[in-house]
Amino acid sequence: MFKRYALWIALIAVLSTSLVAFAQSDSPTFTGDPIYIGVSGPLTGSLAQYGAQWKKGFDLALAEINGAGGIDGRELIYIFEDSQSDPTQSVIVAQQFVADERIIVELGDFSSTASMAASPIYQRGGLVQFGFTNSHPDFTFAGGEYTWSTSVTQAQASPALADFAVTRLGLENIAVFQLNNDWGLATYDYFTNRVAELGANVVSTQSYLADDTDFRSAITNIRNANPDGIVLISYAPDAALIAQQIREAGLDLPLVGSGSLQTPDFLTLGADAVEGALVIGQFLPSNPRPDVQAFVDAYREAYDEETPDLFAVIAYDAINIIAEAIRLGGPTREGVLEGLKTLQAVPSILYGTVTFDPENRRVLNPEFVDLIVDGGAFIPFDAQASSK
Amino acid sequence: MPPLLTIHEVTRHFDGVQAVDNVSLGVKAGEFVSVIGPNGAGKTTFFNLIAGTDQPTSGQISFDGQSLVGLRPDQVAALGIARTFQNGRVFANLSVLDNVLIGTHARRTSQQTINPLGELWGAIVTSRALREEEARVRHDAESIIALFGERLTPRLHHPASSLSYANRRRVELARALALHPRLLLLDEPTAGMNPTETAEILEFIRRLKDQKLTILLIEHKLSLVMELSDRVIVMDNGRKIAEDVPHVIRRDPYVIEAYLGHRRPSADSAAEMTALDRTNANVQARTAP
Amino acid sequence: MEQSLSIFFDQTVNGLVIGNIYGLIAVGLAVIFGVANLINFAHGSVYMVGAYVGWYSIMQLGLPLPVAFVVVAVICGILGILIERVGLRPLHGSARIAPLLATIGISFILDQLVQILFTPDPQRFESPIPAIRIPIGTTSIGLLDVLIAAVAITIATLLYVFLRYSKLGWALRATSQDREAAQQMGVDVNQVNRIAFALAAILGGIAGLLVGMYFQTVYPTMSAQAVLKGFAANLLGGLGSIPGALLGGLLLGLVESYGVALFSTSYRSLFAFIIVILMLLLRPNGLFNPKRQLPPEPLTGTFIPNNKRIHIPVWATVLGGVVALSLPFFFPNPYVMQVLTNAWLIGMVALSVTLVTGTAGQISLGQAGFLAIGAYTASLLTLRLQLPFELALLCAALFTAALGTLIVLPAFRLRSHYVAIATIGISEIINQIILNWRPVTNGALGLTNIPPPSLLGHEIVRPQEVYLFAFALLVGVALLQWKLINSPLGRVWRAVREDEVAAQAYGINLNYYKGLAFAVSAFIAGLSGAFMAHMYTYINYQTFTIPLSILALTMAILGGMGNILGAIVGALVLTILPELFRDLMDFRYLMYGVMLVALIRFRPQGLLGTE
Amino acid sequence: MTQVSTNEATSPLLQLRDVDTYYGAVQVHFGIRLAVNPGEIVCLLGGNASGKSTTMKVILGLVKPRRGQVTFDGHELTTIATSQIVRLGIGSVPEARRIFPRMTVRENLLMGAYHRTDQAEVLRDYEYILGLFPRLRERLHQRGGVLSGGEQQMLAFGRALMGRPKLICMDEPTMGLAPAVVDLVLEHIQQINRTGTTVFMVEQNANLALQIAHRGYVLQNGRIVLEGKASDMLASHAIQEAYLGAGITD
Repeated sequence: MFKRYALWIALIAVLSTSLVAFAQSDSPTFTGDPIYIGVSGPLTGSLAQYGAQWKKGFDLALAEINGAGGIDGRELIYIFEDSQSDPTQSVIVAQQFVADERIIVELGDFSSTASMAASPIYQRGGLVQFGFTNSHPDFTFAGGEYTWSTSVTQAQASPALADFAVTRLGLENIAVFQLNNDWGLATYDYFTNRVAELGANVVSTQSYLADDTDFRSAITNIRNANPDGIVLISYAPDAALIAQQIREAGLDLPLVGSGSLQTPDFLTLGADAVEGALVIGQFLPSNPRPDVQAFVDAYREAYDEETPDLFAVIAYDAINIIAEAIRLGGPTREGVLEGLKTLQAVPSILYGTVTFDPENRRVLNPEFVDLIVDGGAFIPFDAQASSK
Repeated sequence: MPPLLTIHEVTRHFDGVQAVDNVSLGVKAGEFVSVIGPNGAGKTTFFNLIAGTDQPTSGQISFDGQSLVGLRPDQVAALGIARTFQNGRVFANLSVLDNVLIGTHARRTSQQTINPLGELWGAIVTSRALREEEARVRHDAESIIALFGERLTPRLHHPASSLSYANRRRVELARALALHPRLLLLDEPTAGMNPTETAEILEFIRRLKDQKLTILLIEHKLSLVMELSDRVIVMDNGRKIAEDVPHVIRRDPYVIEAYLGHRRPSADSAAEMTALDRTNANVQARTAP
Repeated sequence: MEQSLSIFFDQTVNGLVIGNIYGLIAVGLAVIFGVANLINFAHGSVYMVGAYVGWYSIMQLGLPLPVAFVVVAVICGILGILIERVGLRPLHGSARIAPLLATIGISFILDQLVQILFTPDPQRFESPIPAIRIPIGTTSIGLLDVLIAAVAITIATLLYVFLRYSKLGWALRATSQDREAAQQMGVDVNQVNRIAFALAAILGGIAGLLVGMYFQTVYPTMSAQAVLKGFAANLLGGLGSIPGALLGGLLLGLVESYGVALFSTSYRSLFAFIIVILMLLLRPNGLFNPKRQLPPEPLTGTFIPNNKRIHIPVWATVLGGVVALSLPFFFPNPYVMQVLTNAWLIGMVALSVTLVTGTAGQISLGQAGFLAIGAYTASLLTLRLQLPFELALLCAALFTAALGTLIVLPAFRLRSHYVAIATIGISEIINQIILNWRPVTNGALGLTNIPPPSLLGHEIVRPQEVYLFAFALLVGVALLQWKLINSPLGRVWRAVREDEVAAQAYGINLNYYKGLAFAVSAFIAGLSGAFMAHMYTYINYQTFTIPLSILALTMAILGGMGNILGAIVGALVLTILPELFRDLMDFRYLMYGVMLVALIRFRPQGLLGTE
Repeated sequence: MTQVSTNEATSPLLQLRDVDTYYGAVQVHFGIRLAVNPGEIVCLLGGNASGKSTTMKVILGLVKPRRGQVTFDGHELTTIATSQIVRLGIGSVPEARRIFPRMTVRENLLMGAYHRTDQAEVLRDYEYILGLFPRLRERLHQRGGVLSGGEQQMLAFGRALMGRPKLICMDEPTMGLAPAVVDLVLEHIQQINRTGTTVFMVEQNANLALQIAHRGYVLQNGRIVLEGKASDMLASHAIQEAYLGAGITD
């Protein structure tokens, strides 16, 4: 494991260039200057793991696009600036990108704090900020017409989570673990509203902070509330910790998690404790759709048999959507904006196809899929239910 | 005339140790009183109690009719009580002048009336009154420093950390005087000084005494004590064991036993003198013209 | 009744289990603090390295647990010795704050190295301890819980016995009390320091290993929270006290556990830090230290004189100012503008630190809290009351000054390192309140659509304009501060810094003047925070966090404590350096750490010297 | 200048030859030469800032001279660390005593024997020293910091003796002490000396020091300006006037 990662990380710069070189060797040489995408995201600091996942998705998508001749004979490349997802740095990166005439679109940042601090700069600079992990309900409004996102909002995802828990699983008294950040809070609000609509109860809410690691006391609280199921509005590493500690406490209740848990980390970190956990997912590696299978195979081949997670998928999709927007509107800043406005049903691994809602510049009608962890992998809930 | 400083049955315990045990004392305005006693007798604790650095376990201390018990050191200082410290506590990275200027802090007139915002405002937008006050205290501080002549004047702007030990003690003394104290507490002002320097300080303190400054002195060098004091109190083990005029104290067998010890059994001829007379002689030899 | 009793019992068990872990971390911090009188910020990183070494030994190399313990002890021990060699020994004789900065730099380096070697991803760490659980009440404790408790108690006992009864232990204590005197007893103080650091690092590493197993996960940033809790445990028990650290850890665990039971997990840290602050108010020396006594009169001690300042001539300062002022007219590159704008804004924070820490002598690691107060106040004033920006900015700064001073009041009774840790706690409390006070602060969602800065109705959004506005604020604040520290008030602050006892004996009301220093400092920080909020247009509880406080202190130290120009230069250097290293990608912060350690090594008094 | 011949048959136990010491750019010592013979009490006199304490630090290796040699019992000291110098048999009573404030009296004393390995002998010396200073026995388990000045001085003294030094270096042993205690300390110094320990002391108070010393040196502005027999120095009015009185300033 160490060897693998060390290799990847130490040679990550070499990797991207060598991919390009490889592509160049057996495909037509590019005719014009490259087209540049700016990426602002965490490569160091506490969120660095997400930046690393992004890169994998980007690199795969770009290898395919450039392997097929790029966009109108021009190579598509990205410049990734490390912001640590810290607002003081994301604004610097934003100014840098806005000032850099070559860059025609920006991807990121990761956290709302960093992304939304930079939004006004992109808006004023006339550069599209394409935030593909920003679920903050206000994200696409913090900047304005230049702010776009393929991330589902809680308004879309949370009711689905509630439907899954209450309608499908029949839970009546629900205990909730809620990560206390912007995403967790918004998810929680939409979730509880929907739960109330469906006639079930939230009997205990344990909100926690991102760096909390000990949940024993909270679990004691939950036990005393006598729920019939526990919903995790969490990120994968903390959800894995919570699951472990729930199991250690001998609490044998169904665990239902938000889409954020659909990552390999949740499975590896949680191991036995997350067996049987239910997740309202967006992406299923085993989805029989040919494009999904092709993507998963290519990803596994490129990255040492690793299964892509949501962050890699959404990064991969982001590049493809941007490429399509450039094809439609032309390789300029205004062109990207125009392209995003006009594009229809662009193929997407995550959503099948993507069309934007002109009102909020987010994906129209995203689909969700009910998953269960079975044998250390996510499988569709239906499949598991039918096999029993 | 009622005493300026009245100490009534003051006691201070530390972890069961009676550092100061039921001590009473009155000091009249203009009087020079010395406190002697072996190390550990409780003299410095006694000073700390007066200065507010420490609080008595029981007993009363009052200064000019006002009780000092419960007051913070800065409040005590504001009443006009200045002190020096046993080992010299100067502000190491402040210049000699600034050290002495801090001594004027307690009596800056504009200080009492203004609020925090006023003080900040005054620091930023220096008013004429403030400028004049600063000039006045600066002049005052410089003239106090000038009392030490060539020892300090050339070093006015040197940081105190660059001074010799003896000079730090002088700075401390100057700082105390800058408070224009009504009562001056001196804790071993000549510790670590050689006979010449000691003689200088003796002269200096004598001048203060002549100006009718009320002084309470802790000192080991008995010649100094005997020469200056109107009254001497002797402390041992936290208690006051004697109080009288100097020439009675120096003959008090109890005092000699507790404080001065026995004659030193030595072949050395100089040691044939009593310890008291010897130290006395030393200083007198130096001060003789 | 019966149920609440059983809940109480369960939460007690929970608290003791986590408290043990806090205690273990705190003990390592206590050793270093006791011997070297240093808050070792690298301790958390050593703890994290210990966790990774343990993980690698067990999960990758398949070594048995006892062997893993030995491997962790050896590697972390060596690491400790290295830290002493690089971060402490060369800095002997320089200001006491210098080694603190060095440990911050070392911690950067270690965190970054681990991240480069093992990726930022969390790694699964399966505990080789059988998952046997002993039911207690309705909860249960695992074999690992018992092991952790046993290790913690054994280590603390061994350490106590070692320090009290062994010759080397005596040497450690003697060195901590009087280094030079210890030398004269024949103690090789370098060796003693080496041993202390090795010991502390071994403890930290083992704590990391145990915690890694306990949570079955290791990740490069696991240290931050652990160290914070370690500090809190130390404060509760009394800095430098080993049994105190362990008991403080247990107590903290219990307090948190009961807090979670009564309120919510989200209030956990808030509850814990409020207890710490209360404790500081009531028993400033910690729970288990004897009552505070008058410190003995310092003997004719050796002063550490401030180092020689580099005098920047006035014309050079003015020239620099003119260049900075004219830059947007000749070179209006938005990227450069933004970098420098950040430098000016963080420079203001550095100024606020250098005032309270350099001039008035109160080490503050809580400036982020002031920034947050300023930012939220200004934003709420413009968003909710539609106040014009200029007015909101001023009101926010004033409000920060008032509120900030009020909440750091408990720290005034404390001295040096206690103040530093208390201010961290206070800034943590501010963040927790912002997070949890949803009706006002909008909780975790933060405040959006904050209007951009404006001047007389004109929106300041172009990078050059923002730059000029920020620069004007910085210059204004710097001039203000310059006036202050050269006034009689500045003299009083310096006297408080030099010797509180003597200052007080000359009529200086310590609380009042410390309060004034913090008020001015909070005013400046609040101003900067308010401006940043409007520049970002979005803020939440994570916008201003402890790393920002550390960064600002770092800038102040780097520039030279108390030195106004120094703080600005420090801010410039530390803002520009990471930008210069951008091309290094993952190695960026590694280089930053290396530069920091090198700078402090070769110029511990700061670039421009202490004022 | 009065020079008193100090040629003795025995070779000196401690010898400083042409020592120049600097603090940064400031020169503190200018060619210091002095010697302490076995069994002697030698005092180094001088005013504040004359370089006395620095001389002590040079001997103990706390400050390294830029030029010159310091030899003790045949060993060159300028190249070795303080901890090694102490092991060669130099005990020290530092200026302002410098006892360990948060260690008990007992621990302080035993710290003095830190470098010794002869445990049984250490315990014997311990008893002997407690006999010498009965006051310390009463306070064995109190922390050093709470002792009075005189007690701290005794403790520092006892601590130095615990190392069984051949040479004991004392920096201002009488400073800040009550007269009775000063007497006691001087008596102790003589007593220790009679049992064979060589004493090198730095003192402000010339008259006191010369009363018990065999020989003396006067240091002024970093230079040895005078050396001689203690009794001669004490007797010579001229010397008193010139060097022990007004001549010494900072």
